[in-house]
Amino acid sequence: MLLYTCRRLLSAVLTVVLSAVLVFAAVQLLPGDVATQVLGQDATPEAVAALRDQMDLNRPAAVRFLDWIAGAARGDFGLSPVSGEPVAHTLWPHLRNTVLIAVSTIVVAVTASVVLGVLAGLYRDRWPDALISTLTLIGMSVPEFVMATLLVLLLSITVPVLPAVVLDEATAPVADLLPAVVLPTIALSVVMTAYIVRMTRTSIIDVMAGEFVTTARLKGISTVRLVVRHALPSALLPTLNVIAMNVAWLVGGVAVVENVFNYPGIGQLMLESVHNRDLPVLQAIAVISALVYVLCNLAADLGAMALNPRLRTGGGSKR
Amino acid sequence: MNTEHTGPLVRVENLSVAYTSEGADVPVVRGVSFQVRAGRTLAVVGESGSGKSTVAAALLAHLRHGSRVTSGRVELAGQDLFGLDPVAVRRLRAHDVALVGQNAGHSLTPSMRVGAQIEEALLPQRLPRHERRAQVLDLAEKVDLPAPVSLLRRYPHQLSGGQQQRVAIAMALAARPRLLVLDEPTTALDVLTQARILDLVADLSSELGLTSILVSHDLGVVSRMADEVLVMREGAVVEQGSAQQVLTAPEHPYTRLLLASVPRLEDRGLIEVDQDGIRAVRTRTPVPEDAPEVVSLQNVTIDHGPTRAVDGVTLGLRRGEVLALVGESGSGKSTLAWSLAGLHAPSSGHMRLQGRTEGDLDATARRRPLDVRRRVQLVFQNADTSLNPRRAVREAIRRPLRFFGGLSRREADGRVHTLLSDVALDPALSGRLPGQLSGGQRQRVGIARALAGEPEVVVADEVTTALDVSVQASVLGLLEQLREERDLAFVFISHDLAVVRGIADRVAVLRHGRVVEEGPVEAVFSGPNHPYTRSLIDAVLDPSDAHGPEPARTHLSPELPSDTGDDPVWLDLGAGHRIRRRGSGPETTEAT
Amino acid sequence: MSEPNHGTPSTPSRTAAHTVSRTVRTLRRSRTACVGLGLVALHLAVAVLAPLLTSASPTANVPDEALLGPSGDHWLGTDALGRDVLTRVVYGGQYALTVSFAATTCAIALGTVLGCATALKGGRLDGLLMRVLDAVLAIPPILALLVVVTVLGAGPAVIVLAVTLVYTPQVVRVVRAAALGVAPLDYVTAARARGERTLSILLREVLPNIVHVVAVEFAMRASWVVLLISSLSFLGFGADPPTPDWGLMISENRTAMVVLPWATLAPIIALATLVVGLNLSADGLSRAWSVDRTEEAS
Amino acid sequence: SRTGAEAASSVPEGAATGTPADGGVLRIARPPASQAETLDPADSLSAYEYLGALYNRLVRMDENGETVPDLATDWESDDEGTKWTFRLREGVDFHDGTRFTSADAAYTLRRILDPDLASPQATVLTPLLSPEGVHTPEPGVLRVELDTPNFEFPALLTNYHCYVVPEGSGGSIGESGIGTGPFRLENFSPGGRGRVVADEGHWEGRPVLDAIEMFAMTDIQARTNALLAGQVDLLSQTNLDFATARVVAASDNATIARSVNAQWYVLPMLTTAEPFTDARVRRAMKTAYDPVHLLDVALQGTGVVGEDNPVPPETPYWTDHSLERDPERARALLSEAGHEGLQVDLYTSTYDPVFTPMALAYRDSVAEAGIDVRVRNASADSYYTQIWMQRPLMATYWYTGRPADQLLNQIFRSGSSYNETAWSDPDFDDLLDSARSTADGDRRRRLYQDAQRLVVEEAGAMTPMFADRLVGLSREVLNYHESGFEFDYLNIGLRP
Ligand SMILES: Nc1ncnc2c1ncn2[C@@H]1O[C@H](COP(=O)(O)OP(=O)(O)OP(=O)(O)O)[C@@H](O)[C@H]1O
Ligand SMILES: Nc1ncnc2c1ncn2[C@@H]1O[C@H](COP(=O)(O)OP(=O)(O)OP(=O)(O)O)[C@@H](O)[C@H]1O
Ligand SMILES: [Mg+2]
Ligand SMILES: [Mg+2]
Repeated sequence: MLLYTCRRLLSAVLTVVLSAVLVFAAVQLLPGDVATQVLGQDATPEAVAALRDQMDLNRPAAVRFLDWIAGAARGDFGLSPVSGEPVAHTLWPHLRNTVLIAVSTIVVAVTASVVLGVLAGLYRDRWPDALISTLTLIGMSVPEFVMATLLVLLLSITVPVLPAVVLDEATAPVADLLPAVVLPTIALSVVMTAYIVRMTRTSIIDVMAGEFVTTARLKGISTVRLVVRHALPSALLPTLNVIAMNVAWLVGGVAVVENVFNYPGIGQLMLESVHNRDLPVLQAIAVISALVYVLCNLAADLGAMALNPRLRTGGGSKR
Repeated sequence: MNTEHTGPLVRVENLSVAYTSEGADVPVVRGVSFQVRAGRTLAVVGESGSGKSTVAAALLAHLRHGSRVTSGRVELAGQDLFGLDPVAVRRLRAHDVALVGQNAGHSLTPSMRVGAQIEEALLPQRLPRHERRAQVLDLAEKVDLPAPVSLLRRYPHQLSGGQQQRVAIAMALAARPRLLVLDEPTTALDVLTQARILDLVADLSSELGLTSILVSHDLGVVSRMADEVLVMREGAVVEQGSAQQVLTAPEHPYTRLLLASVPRLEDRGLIEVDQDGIRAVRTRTPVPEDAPEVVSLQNVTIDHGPTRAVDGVTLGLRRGEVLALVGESGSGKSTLAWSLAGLHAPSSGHMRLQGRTEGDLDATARRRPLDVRRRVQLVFQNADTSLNPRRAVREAIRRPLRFFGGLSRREADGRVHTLLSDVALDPALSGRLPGQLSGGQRQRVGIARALAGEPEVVVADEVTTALDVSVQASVLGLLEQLREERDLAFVFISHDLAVVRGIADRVAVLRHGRVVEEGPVEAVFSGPNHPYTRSLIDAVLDPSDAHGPEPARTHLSPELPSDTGDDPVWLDLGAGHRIRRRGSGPETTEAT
Repeated sequence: MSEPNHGTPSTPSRTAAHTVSRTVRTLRRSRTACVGLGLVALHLAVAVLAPLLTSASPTANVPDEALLGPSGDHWLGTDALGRDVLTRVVYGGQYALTVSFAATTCAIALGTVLGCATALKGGRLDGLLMRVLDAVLAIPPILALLVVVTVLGAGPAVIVLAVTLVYTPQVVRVVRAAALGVAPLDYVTAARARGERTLSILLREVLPNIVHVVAVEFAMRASWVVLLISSLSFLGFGADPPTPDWGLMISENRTAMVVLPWATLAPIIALATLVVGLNLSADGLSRAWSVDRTEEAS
Repeated sequence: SRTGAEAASSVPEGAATGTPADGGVLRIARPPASQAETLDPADSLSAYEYLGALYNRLVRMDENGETVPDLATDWESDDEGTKWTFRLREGVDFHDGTRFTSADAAYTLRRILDPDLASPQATVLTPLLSPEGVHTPEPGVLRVELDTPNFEFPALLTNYHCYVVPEGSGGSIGESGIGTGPFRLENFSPGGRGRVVADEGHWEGRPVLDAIEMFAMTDIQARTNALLAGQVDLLSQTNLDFATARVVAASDNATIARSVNAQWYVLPMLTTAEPFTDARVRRAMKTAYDPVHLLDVALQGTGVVGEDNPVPPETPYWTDHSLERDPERARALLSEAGHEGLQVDLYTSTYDPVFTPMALAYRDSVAEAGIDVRVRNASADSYYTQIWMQRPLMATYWYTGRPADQLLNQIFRSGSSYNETAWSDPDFDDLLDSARSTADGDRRRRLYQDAQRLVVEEAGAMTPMFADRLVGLSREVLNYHESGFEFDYLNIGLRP
């Protein structure tokens, strides 16, 4: 058990490092020289050379990578050539803001989808199921940018109750950002809920048809108890991974939505950095996202362990 | 519930159940009627799919998703179960009827401690917590769970199959039901555990005065437990009556066929059953004295990572001989079979294929020469998974023909037809997919596929376990016939000793990966025996035995003769019959 | 001794044809699958027959007819450049379908080969490949896409490549899991005991038994690819104007949604129905093929 | 049905005027130029919207294109047009309290000329002026001695790079924003938000507003949504496309102010890149298209035809010279140059909503001459760094409101940093030189017109149209007057 956790952690670290290598390599392929980018069209060749030197661009990539990863491990992602500031200065506020959306989305989406999924599974093939399935199908089929645009039209312009865009900067206090979190959260939750609901529904149906649930039902216990104590832990097992995948998806999915709402999050920073060729920022974002992905999967595994005593107590299985 | 009810406790009248498929009703149970008086045990028997479980569940007012009652009623103490509202149904299940399912491993919630699951069944009685706990402990002791306090805190997967089944029984008893429904409560267990569980159920029933309905396809179990028997076929009742009468003087031909097909310990050969259910024992042709050895195993040890599955086994197999490997679950039978087939290399010892050309069997299949691979073939237990569901019968058999024999497609197709007739299948079936065949037919295809390579040795791992008795009898007959015609050597793995007695020439008993006894089938079954072998033989239930708490033993074994040999490990009784001495291995007895 | 014959159908001459006909039968019975496949087929038909369905050009600018509401000539009105909205929506399917079909096919094909191979080979190769794929999966797809598109410049071929790159690892995971489910089954064991080569086992035994997984994955994946490609177009990394692409149309016209609702709504509806169609097909297929034993085995 | 031309009338002509409330805060949404933008007026990355609020120039250009006083009250030159004397306004203080003198003006000019700063305005001024030529005979007088005569010199100082900064402030002006303008800087972050507040002691009197807040938003849709949702009052540097303008005009919150001929659109051909190195190809590209079609498609008639001449029609130096549209001639020219069936990529972006429609209309229009144009969409954020002056053919625009001399020198003269087509023609450069040094107004105009003819016939820029700028603003905003890059910061206000 402890051994398992250790091995799991080690492999997680390895994955992050490996994706860092991939990102670093890919980013080296981006066209357009950062130095010229920063200095502009009129830069003299000497100035460009000087800046390249200052940015360490003349050293071999492998050396730069090692330096960089060593720094990254300490939370130091180097200097952004575009703003001239440490990458961490821009990164953390944006990350914080995205976490704000992400956490509220996860809370809303996971609760909603588990409840709806269970309802749909329990009322299988009856009207609540049909309704929920139809809604989730629509949720899955409308791209998030459309959802976001429609929400703005509806809740900001037609009935102005919520802000259409965020005017604040990345460093604004959380309290100021809160009203602006609502619409992105709804837009993202709809999409995310749709996927999780379907998974939960299927797995609830599977589990409810299983022998142990039937046995429990035949003990004469109440439906709520049946679902919560007997069915849910097993039904949530396959759902956990879907949730983890979706959380990882959030990091990317959020880019489009943040763009629509002018929300100063990691997604917007990512788009901006791609355009500006702000490679250190891009690398930092990629590594952070990889970390989030790995952590999500780790959390899913731990969650699975909590739900499944077979994993928790180790061994004992009789094939 | 109305307690002053008189008359039979259970009354099922003209019950029909159907499920809807493609818009049409498919009947599962057709017009079943029966009654059970309080305190009695009714057994429902019949082949797989005959609707036994459906009837059993109906007694708890439960139907599978998609099915419904098309006619008739089910009454418990005068109350129509399918007329109850959901609250009353819950009360019924909480107080009056309880079910013990077939596979306790699947019927316990994996994420809850077993104690909590038993306790849950007590909830409707609204006892204070400490009293509930005390009762749970009480129940655990009643079902003979060892060290109940710590055991109740475990999760289902941390218990053995027998312990799981005991928990399930405790759970069913917790509600103090008037009716106990047991749906194949021992099918998934090995013989030894089965015997212990049946004893327990019988004791508890008489102690608590329970009425029970026992579903089983094992007539031995039925004869052991039931007062009355109900025989079902394709959803309808074909015969019903007292256990004594149905099991000893069956009226309906189907019941007779069913009974006759059950292999018995005292049969000295395979049985043949005709249309009317008259059984005849086929005389075995003995293996010639000078039959050459085809396979020899020397001190074979096989590990699965840290677990040692087979531990220093030495065995020999002669041409035309059937060597049976028996032993309880996990004793290493399959592991040995897989190594012989080249799927898992042994960690030490030698396995050799003898005959015209010799070959080492220590290597895995891909390293063996083609000829050696061809001469050893495997037949699988589960006919469901042993055939590729997307390839027709013809393709399944043609592949080894072309692979080993290098035949052209045309030639191979011709051979496929011969092989199908050899295993008594209509060659017209060659275009079918496995899903369109019955279990017995599929098993025959599996055998035909193994024969395609023209093997000398066939390793058959529990090939009849999953089949109904009548089908099992016919498949066994086929194996016997093939052995005679082709002079094949068989390694026959089974945990059913009655089957082994019928088909095998020699028996090797495995325990914890070691051979504890080995010898000619007659010698082993008549004793004297290793105590472990003895317990296996004693646990076999016979349908013709009279019903009673203690099964009658017609052949009590003589005690082990006193130690005369000079081999410190083996006690040699002559004629190849040898028994491992006590104390020379880990002889701990397992709690179930 | 004969065995009970469970009323099996008459022997079909060709199993493959039989499988197909059985699938068709199952699908026809499932309303979900019918609606889904119907929608996809409708989109295909409209895209292929676009030139016959409308005589207008999807790209010609007619300034005199800009910003018109729905009328007899222009059922869904015109956009700011005077192009007929309906015509553009009708032609829009061509881009969406070809690019996403190509991208999905590449991802699925590559993913299936890798997934099966790694599942069967196992061992160190499997460990290494899964680790690398995990690392690729850990990078947010949108970031990977943006990087590829900026490196190579936008264009249908680049988008196909980028989507393949991003989705292959996920396909590998799914296919590998399915193949791992098949690998321990006895018929695969039988093939191994015969000493068959891995490729032969893969093609004969494993692949035929996971085609349904692959097919469902294809439909599912295709719906995501359609959405992803529209997102890319929306962000300005997709089709170049004046290509009639739905994502691009939405992005071009969304500002004017209040005065010209159809110019935005029509591509949204087209996009959504295609995705719904693909999703329903995936559902229907998975239900039709989820080896439902009660029906298959007698 | 209504045609596009008719529909044009559905957009209001100008902003509402009236007596505004005292005070109030105006919120502006602006595109973030870059993370590197600064408040230094001389810099190439200056944040335009802030400049007019924070600074003054010596002279500025009024709505009729005339040069009028700002910090200089009057000015004169000698007969040769080389020695210019500016008399400066008295009693003007910078926001930090220091007094404005000729030393500050001289510092500003010398700074622009500093090659290290690489100010875009340097390329306009350096040919005629060196730092040594700037003199401060007394605090209220600035004297400038030009190297070559130029009778248009004051007009060149109306450019937004010529805002006056305090002496010696070069190192800090990018962040401090200290000037003499109507507003003082409160805070500013590059590519982010900022705020300026009314300067109570402003020499022209206190502005109407209390403060102006600026918010950066990349996405044009986001800016529009913010306006429609009432989160901002004005969209700066945002020319709305016609459809969006209608949406805005139709909303309860917002409306449109139309600024006539405020910008011209260009399809610059890079004359150093194949195939545009060949003058015949450039000529073919120009004769092949019909500007009227572009105007109709891209602007729905809210502008006038450009005829490949960027000097706005009806301004003092304008000439009506134009090329005849002739696809057959274009085809002939192309085959002469060996480029029959020419295929070119034309880059556009969503940076400005008119780019793509213009590109598409151009594509339509030249198809008849056998030219195959592929419109390629590039990202808005990096459009001006990756595409402009890099790709052979693209779409862009310029703000009007610059004097003809500045315009022609800055955009078409050999070697100028804003010469987006990299066109180099000694005859053209000579014409400009002689025009500048010509005292006689009529003669000077003729010389400038000759230069325009060369631009029309030979240069790489296709200028299909001048557009009215459709500015989105809140219905609450009063007295929005716009010219060139800036609007009237002093009088703009909110409805009482
Ligand atoms: N949804 C369904 N509802 C009810 N019956 C079904 C359904 N699907 C299939 N059946 C069929 O009902 C029949 C009766 O099943 P049942 O489980 O009662 O048989 P059984 O006698 O208990 O068999 P076994 O010995 O294998 O347990 C079977 O043929 C089964 O395939
Ligand atoms: N793949 C495996 N990995 C690890 N241990 C295994 C594996 N297969 C079998 N074992 C272990 O090896 C031992 C022998 O197993 P084997 O399957 O040979 O028993 P068996 O006699 O065939 O039992 P059964 O009657 O249940 O089929 C058991 O303890 C089992 O848990
Ligand atoms: Mg059953
Ligand atoms: Mg076994």
